[in-house]
Amino acid sequence: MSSTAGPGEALDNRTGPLLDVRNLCVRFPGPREGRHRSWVHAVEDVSFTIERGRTLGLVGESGSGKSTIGNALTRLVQPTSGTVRLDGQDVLAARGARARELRRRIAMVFQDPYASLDPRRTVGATVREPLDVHRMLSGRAGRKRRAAELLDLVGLVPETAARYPHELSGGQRQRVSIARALAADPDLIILDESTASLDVSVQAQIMNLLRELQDELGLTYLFVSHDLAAVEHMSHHVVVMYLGRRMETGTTDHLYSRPAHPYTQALMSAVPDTDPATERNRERILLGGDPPSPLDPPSGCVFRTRCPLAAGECAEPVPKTAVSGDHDVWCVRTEESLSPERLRRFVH
Amino acid sequence: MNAPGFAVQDLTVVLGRGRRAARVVRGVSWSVEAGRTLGVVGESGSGKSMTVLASAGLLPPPATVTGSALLGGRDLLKLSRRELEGIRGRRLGFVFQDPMTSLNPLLTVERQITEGIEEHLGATRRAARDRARELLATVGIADPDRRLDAYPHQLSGGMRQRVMIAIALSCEPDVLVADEPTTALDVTTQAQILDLVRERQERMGMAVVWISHDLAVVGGLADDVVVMYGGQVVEQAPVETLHGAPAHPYTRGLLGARPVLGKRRDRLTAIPGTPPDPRALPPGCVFFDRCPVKGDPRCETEVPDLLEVGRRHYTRTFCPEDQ
Amino acid sequence: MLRFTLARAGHAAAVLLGVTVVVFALMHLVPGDPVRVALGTQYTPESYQALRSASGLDRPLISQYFHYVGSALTGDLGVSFRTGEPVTLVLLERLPATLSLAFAAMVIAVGLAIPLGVYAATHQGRISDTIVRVVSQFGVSVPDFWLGILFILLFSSTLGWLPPSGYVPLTEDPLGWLSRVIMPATAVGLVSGAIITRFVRSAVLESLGSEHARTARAKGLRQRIVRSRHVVRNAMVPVVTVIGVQAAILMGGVIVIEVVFAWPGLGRLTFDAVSARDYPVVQGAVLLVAALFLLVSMAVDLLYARIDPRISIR
Amino acid sequence: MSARPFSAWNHLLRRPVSAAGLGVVALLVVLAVLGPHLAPYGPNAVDVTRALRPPSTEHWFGTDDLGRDILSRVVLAARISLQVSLVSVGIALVAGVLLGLLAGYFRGWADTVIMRVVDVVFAFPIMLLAIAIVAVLGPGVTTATVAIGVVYVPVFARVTRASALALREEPYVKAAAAIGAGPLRIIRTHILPNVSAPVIVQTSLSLAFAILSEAALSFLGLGVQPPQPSWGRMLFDGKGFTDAWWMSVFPGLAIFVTVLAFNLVGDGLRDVLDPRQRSAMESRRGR
Repeated sequence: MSSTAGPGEALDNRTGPLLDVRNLCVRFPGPREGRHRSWVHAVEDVSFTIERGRTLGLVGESGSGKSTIGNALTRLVQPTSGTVRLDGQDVLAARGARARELRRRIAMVFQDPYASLDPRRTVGATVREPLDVHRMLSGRAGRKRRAAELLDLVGLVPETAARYPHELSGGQRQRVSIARALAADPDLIILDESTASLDVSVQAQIMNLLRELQDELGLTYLFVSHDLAAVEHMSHHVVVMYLGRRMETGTTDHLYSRPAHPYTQALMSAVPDTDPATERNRERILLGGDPPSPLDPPSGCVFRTRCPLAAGECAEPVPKTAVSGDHDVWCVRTEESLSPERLRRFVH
Repeated sequence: MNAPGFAVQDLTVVLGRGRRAARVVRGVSWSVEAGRTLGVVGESGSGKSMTVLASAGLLPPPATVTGSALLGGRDLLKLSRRELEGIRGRRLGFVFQDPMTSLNPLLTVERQITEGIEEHLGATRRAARDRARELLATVGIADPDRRLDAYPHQLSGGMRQRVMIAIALSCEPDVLVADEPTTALDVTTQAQILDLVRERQERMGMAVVWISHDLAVVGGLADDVVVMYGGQVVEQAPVETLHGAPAHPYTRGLLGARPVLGKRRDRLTAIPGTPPDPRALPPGCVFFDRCPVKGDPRCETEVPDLLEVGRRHYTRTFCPEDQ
Repeated sequence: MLRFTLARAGHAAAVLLGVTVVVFALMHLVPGDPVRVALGTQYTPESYQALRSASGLDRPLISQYFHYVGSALTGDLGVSFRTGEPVTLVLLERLPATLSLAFAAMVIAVGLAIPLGVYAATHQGRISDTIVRVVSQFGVSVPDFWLGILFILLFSSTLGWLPPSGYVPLTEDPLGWLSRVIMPATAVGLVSGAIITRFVRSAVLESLGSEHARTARAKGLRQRIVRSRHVVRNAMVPVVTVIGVQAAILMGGVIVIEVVFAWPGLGRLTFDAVSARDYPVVQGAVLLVAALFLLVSMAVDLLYARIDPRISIR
Repeated sequence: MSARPFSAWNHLLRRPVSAAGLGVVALLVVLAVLGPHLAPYGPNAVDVTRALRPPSTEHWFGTDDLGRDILSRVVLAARISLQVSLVSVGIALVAGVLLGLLAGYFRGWADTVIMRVVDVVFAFPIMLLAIAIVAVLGPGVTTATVAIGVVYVPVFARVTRASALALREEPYVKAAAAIGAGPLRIIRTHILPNVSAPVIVQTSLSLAFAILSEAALSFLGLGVQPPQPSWGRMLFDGKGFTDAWWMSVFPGLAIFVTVLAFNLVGDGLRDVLDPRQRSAMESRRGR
């Protein structure tokens, strides 16, 4: 297996999606109650695909399971069930050299730029690590040259290679993380809240950089974030998650302009508008209370305990309903929520 | 000016001494009247929180604070420690960023609310408990009787922040200082907290100082906004003016840097570079090396004054945007 | 809380079982034949056989272990090679002396450490803080038995204020006990106290800088209340653990100090038994001290859970 | 801030107290190596006619009951003290770090077993266990070394395990795992360099405790055997001679100064290397 994916390689797979996740479930052992062991349902029956060169946004609040999905794809956590296919190859079942090759093709950028770089290694060593692990580019000189190239690609001067993380600012560190993720020529990059802990002005730099890199290198992103506006800015497709389940999926344009799930609507109405005038005058949907415990999720729709539209039928299993071609929602009350006078509340 | 407002004048804070001295706040002035909300916006290291913490004497010792902080006609910086203790909690209530670490993990919710009430209002333990129960109900905590006996770790993040607000409002202060109170919370919880503070302010009529890194959060809440950068106020204006006609290149940069829901753009207007080190500030405008305008030869060498460019609109730049 | 207590007691019991294995194994690691060694010059085939079967050493190892644990549970720890007395009786006879010394030392240690540590932390950077830091650094480094010897040189030999050694039971002559316990207890207590002082100081410093302490100040509480209710109280959570650990180190110090002051406790007993190769006594003493220590650390954990509401939840 | 993050030496030498500690340690090493050439008298040069002489220009530290020069004996005892503590801490270091890594990084049953054993060993007062081990194996330098080493293994195991556990959850370790780095590579490049700071600190502090333990064992007659000079045994010998204070004061002072020096170095290292303080510093800078 060649280490750099040439344009002619794997052409037969180019027709299908790059990443195909089906029925992914991740459960963690929870506290033991006597003999009965409870389980944290972190991710329940989640499926999605990402087309080559596109970005899928995974949006949700804390406890929604969005980060767990990223960790499952890089095999930092072991999924309980489900399949993950990259270019048609089963990622979770792969062993040995094949597994390593698949790992090379899925890279990840973490949230905290202060903690995700080893404080004792130079920037150069950090960026070269994927090359070392995957034994790419024989020879020290070659790897060093590649590291310099990568640093240049993310907008850092080559001299940065000799510096230590603590000498860099948060934005610079996050650029180093991105350079590391790019090092082994991955197909898919998981961006796990990668801009969340940066200052606003630096966030914009990083988001611009990520979009430029995508255009230049044809990268595919899984953009995991709690920030609805950032997800809208970055993504072609969006999955809205709550308590480990999908609530709504669709193309970004369609989903953001016609949110069908009451949770999505509440989420969007909670984002403060930058324009003070509209912000003051619009009505918002305020959710009461807190999300239920993932140890003991409600039956049927997990959102029903906080949903303004909840009815008796919501306790039954929720079928997927198509809003339009590429836009699905998991809600039986969606007709209700699509009614025009409800929509007016947050479309401005 | 209304009497029970809060104002800082020419406040300067220096942390540490000698060569490592960091001038984190440099000559900051602003004021807020009763019933009004002042938003203080800036990125990390801009000195936005330091200004208020320093005026209330809440910074650890190796800090030198000069200028004045006026509350009810008294300069807080001139008060003795004992006098200041009588003001904090009584006339000046605080809510901090992380409700998990800001509450004492070893004490019940009840004790953490009642101790301030007993201290300032001389209430008995029982009266204070009744008041605490009432307060929990007003900050939207269901089943207040049960929650009084809870410990912080038994509550969710949103509920903890409600408890913090209950503590801050327990003695009906003239001023509520909220230091990034929603940054650690989810967006739906943030909406709940914003709503709660708005509602409480309408009922109680206190002045609110809301410190945040997020212009959008402040936009919906504040009457006036102060934008801070590198320890200085770079722009100050009524909220509509600031969003509608920002004059300082930094403010414009901040507004352009955030993606806005429903308004997709291909590129965000990023501000290049990073904020300045408060131990090594540039001689001229603090924003100079990141500024896309640099439209005046004085930018690099002189610190611009805070000038009035419109009605109640001030900015610290040599090249304000044409209105 | 009850569940926590039970879980903690279960853990202690499991560890104690492990302790019996170690203690039992120690005895059987003795190079050569312990009985033969113990008999020394009094060796005859008859006396050898008698002592061997009396100690149960002629049975298989596993059965010996179960027998050992079974007997220990009923309070039977064998007989002393040297005197033929039941080990349990010998130990019980020495226990009060050791306990009273250890207790006095602990009182001195904690009684000094908490006020000094809190004072130093709340006066950080001042001259008084520096003095406390220097003195506690010295205290951590001084060998306690040397300190004991210096005390004897100064207060007994030179000044003649205190008796250099000996023991009177507390119950018989409290003043006599006090005059004799004060030097050994101070020698051990100062060292432990120094360690605890340093820990208290850093715990209080951390607590002073914590965000919840800032909240307490922001509430306008008086400095005294902020310190007592929010700073020191929270700092005590980790301090309690350290005091528990110190109890063990202090027990070690007590053993040696008992030799210095001819204090007839478990330490002195162990020392004599080791010199005389009286293994059952050594074994018994080690087991007893370990059991005592487990009891102390269990008490500490329960205390910990009482102070910190987050613990009992787990 | 310096260019390299861990130029611990420079930081340490810039602190007067730590530098003094390092100076004393260096002096001790010199004494240990060159002791026989520096000591004015032989360690066992018995001369009963000169017994129990107080300190003088001839015998700076005085003489003992056999007329031996105390200064010479104190100097010559440095070697054995350092030797016992270095070797025993070395044993504890290697075994403890290995066990700690095994327990902390791989978790699972290895962790359970190792930590249960550690709990059991921690149930004994350290000194008591050392005494018991020596009692069983017979007194002497080797057994004392082994005994002290064994009782300190759990200390290192705990420190290493705690760090390894924390490091496992560090995003940069997860990042390495996400790249596809195997456990051995992660341990070599990320875990070991980062556990080294607390382990180095623990080593220095343990050396101090080992000196104390050796002195206590020798005091009880279980460590270094006469006639070889050792600080602990000299204290025991001097105990009965209440008029000859110098017999007790100088050997004790030697122990005290040595222990103090290692403690000062250890504290200095903790301040310079301690990851908790460093990360606290960084998080302050971060937000």
